[in-house]
Amino acid sequence: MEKITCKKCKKTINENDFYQNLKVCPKCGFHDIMNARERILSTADMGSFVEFAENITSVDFLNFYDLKSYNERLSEAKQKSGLNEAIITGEATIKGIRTSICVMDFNFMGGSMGSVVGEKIKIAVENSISKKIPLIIFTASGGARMQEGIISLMQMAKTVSCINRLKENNIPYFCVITHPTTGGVSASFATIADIIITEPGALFCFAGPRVVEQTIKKEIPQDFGLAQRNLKNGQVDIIAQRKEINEVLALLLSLFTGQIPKEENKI
Amino acid sequence: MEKITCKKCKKTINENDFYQNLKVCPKCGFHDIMNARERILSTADMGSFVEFAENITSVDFLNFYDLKSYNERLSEAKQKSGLNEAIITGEATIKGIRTSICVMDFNFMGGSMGSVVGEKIKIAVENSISKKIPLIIFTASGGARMQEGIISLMQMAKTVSCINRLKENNIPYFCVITHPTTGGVSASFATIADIIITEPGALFCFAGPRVVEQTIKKEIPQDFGLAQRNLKNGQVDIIAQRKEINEVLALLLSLFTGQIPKEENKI
Amino acid sequence: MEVDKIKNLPKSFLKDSLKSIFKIEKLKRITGFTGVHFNDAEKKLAQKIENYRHVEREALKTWRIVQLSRDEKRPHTPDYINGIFEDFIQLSGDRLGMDDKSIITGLGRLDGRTVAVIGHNKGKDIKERVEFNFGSSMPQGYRKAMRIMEIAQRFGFPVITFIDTPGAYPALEAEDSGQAGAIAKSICTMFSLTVPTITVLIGEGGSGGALALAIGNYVMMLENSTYSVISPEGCASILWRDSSVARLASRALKLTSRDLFKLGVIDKIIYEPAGGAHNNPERMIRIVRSYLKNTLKKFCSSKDFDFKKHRAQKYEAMGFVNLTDRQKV
Amino acid sequence: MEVDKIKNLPKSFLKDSLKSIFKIEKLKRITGFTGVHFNDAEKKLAQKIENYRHVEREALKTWRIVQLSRDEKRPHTPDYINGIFEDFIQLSGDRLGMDDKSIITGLGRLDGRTVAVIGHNKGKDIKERVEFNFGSSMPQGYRKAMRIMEIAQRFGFPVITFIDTPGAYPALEAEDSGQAGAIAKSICTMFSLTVPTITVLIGEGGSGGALALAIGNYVMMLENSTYSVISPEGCASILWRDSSVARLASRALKLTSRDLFKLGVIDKIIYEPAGGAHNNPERMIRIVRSYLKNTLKKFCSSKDFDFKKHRAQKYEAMGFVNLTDRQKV
Ligand SMILES: [Zn+2]
Ligand SMILES: [Zn+2]
Repeated sequence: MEKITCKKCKKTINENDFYQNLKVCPKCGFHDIMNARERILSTADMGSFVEFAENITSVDFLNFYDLKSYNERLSEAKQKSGLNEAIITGEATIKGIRTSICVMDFNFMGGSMGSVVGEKIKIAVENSISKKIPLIIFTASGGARMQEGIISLMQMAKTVSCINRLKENNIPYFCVITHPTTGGVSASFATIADIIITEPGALFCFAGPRVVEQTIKKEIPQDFGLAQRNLKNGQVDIIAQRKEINEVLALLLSLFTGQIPKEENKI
Repeated sequence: MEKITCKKCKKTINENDFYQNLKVCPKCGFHDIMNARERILSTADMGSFVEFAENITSVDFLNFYDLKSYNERLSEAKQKSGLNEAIITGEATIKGIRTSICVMDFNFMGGSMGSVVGEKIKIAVENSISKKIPLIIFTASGGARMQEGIISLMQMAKTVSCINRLKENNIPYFCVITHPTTGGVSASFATIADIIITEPGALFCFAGPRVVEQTIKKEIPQDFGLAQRNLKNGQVDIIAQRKEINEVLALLLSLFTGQIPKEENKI
Repeated sequence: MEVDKIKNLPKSFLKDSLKSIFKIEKLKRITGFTGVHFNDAEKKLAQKIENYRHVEREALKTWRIVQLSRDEKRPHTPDYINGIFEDFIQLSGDRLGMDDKSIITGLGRLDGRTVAVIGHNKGKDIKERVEFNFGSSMPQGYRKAMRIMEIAQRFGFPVITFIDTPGAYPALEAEDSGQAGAIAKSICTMFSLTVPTITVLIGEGGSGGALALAIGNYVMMLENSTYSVISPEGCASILWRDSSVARLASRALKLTSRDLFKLGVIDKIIYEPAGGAHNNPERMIRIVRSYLKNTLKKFCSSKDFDFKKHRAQKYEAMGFVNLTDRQKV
Repeated sequence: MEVDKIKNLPKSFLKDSLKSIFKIEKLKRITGFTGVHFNDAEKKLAQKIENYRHVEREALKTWRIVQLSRDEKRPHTPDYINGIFEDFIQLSGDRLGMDDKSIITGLGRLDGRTVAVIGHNKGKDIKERVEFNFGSSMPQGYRKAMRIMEIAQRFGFPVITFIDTPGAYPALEAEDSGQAGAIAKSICTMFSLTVPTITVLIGEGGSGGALALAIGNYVMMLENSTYSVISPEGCASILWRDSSVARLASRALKLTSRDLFKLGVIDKIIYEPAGGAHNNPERMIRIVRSYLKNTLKKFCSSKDFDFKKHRAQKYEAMGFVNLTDRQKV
């Protein structure tokens, strides 16, 4: 059996146990980052996920380059993540209840939000409005995609506008915060969800810990931006272990839609 | 010329100066309590005030007595204040702009809110809704009128419901906080005004200083519940000296109604 | 002791009058046996003391209810939530800076219908009680409640509230973050809802802190719960200037379920198992569940009923005034 | 230095390349005078360095605008308010626990019409600037702004915002009271308004802290103001891992009024008096006043225009994507 080392407690664990435990260390409970496909697999009913607009891709419209050009970074990100962008968008059932679902992937340029993320969230929102089904978004993002300059900032406006329309249509919207969710994503669609669920250990804040430390010129508390502190500060509704998230989402979907979850659809 | 002593700075001042200065000490700026008729006189255009429901009076429906019976206290209060109840309600113009106006009077049983205060606020609200004119309330109250038991608590619900209807009709509602405004009045119609103006030195809080001191078991700050602290804590919009209040109200009436104030109506 | 002052119940009246009663009883017996008669002042005094004894008996009865309503062994909001709702999920936070645990909020199912649930939480042990300020809420608690009310409004969930608080928390930080405004806004939010609201007073209904969550289309009150504009102790200390006469104040305030029903402030008294809810919590919870279920069913089947207007009319009609002179405006 | 890596602009590229430029210039002259020729790699390098010089010139130009946009002598929100609106009355407080003075809110009159005014306030002297966090707002500031937006909405007042902030305040207490949510909710509130909204970027338009108040039906930008997803310094430090190349970052980010107009993010560039707004603040304010007046007049005369829908459509159309493969859903 393959052995791996937990990134947090450094203990040796069986790779199988680790993956069967949804990438959570069975010894210390550390929630390792899940990629978008893994998340879909662990959340949606088996075979129920239909992806939308998977081939929509980013354009280097500013001819942006820093140490690398934007195009180069995009190619690298595609290779690293196996995705076309930092978000997967589609529709699925969770315990038989239909929902639109978006999952961000931190492996794609740090889950940064550019035009494609904005557009794909819009597509998901419109799907929810037209079919009157809830929306679930799993966030994981370092913030806006600087390589798209001001247009990445405008994605905050764009996504909030979409969610605002969703809300006016009384469509339920749940957000699951995964590690890390900061900057432009936390300051736009993530924080205006009807219900906010967070994984333990997920950093969820606007300004990152280092920036804050530089501003206040002293050490920040160890739990800065973490789930327990966010709960205490009234910023999230529920802290859910990864293995509970499917249950929690099914329950919320059920309460908000009045549909009864079906157990047989569980993976 | 009559001489009086300022209640705060203890300096000797001419009575005439004191009254011409709207009962504000010309030496230290102390705002003495104004009774309801004085307030109407200093706020409304000369001769413009029409009182509503002045003869509506309280009933001792609980047969309440403590050291004195409720009926005795009511008689004493009528004598002391020259009013039938702790509030005057009517309609007036301020610089020519029509408005409903209510003024509470601390001399009538500490400005406590019982059924009559609730009913007279309802009358003012309905006047504003039917005529589409703003509502101004000057508060001064120790809270609910205990002698009416639970029914005095229900006046909080009653007045808030009225203000809620006023708001749904998009009628402007301004509240002027005068010393003191606490308890049931501060926790009902006073704090849900569109604009909250406070006189300097006015105590404006929910629980009084002594109660808070007993709870937290240490001395409370000197400025507890006072205008500057309330401004800093985001609880009020504007601190206005008594002599500015007429101007401020006229300006607000003008901005909210689009009517232009007429100077000739000034007293 | 002068007759005319008796009705004013001076500070040490209780003790003095008990002594007097003893004397008068003696006098009466003397009368009966000896034919000795008393003058008018003496008779008036005797009558007043009789009245006072009645007052005192009533006060004691009321005071026992006050004590029952505060009993830590009574079932509390979490017990009702666990026993009444299926699939309850607790929601947290005001999104502004705090999760005030002295108010529990969440969604659950009753009889197959999704409802929003809000209730004061006094805490189950001393640790929790200290943490939750013994059920006295911060403004942030009411702001959390309003957030859940808004969710209920948007998704059409009826709102069920459980009231059990000594009153809003009178602390400096509570005042600084706008206690008065939070209560007022919570009341206002409840009036703005178009969904039905149902309130159950399960223990202490303390003043504005209780009212903030208690604007119900239907308000039920457990037999031994109380609902008052001020605590008897507070009232005694302000009006009598003597907190030791809290019993007298409790009677005067008319704060029991029977009083409130008579006054039209509540719609229903829910009777408790013999001796009080704490004697059979399971049964108490089952009884409350059944009333909630029936009320909910009735409300949910009356689709065209204007719950918002109903609340406004109901609460705006409350009050007793001498209307003979009321001018029409 | 290897040709292939130049485009990646390594950490010390600026210094290195300036040295190289010197060498290449020499080489060129040598070519001209001596007929000595260079190989392809050398030619490519020369060309890249030429390009780089162009980049560096552009970066300098942009950087000057960045500096101008931050100039303390530029007119700030209070100057515009004083110079533009009659009968301005400042309103304070979020009603939740704070009045954040880094955002000014109030009502005033422009051309006889009542408008709601919201703007960042950097402070006029060092004392104020420290007190107002140099125009970096706390969540409470945005909550105050939302309160005034709601008043505007209820009474039909158009909303005019002035943007001038380095960004939202990145402090612990700001995070603890929900900075991210406050910004998101402020944006959301602006989208929910049915009254017209007009935004003027007058100085620094720093990231989410600027955007929170900048959802305009009509967005105007002073010639030398900036609007950016991140400060050039922050961008340089993250992407180049070297905050000293902020100038390069400022160019790359496309944060000037001209860039933003080309990108369709703003509707209008307002040109400044020669040398910048600070050279003639009175004139600058008069110019802004005139544009605001005209825009307001236009908006107020188009009664049937759906300002809310317009904002949604405008901002939801922003973005550049490769749509060839977009599936229909
Ligand atoms: Zn581990
Ligand atoms: Zn004085």
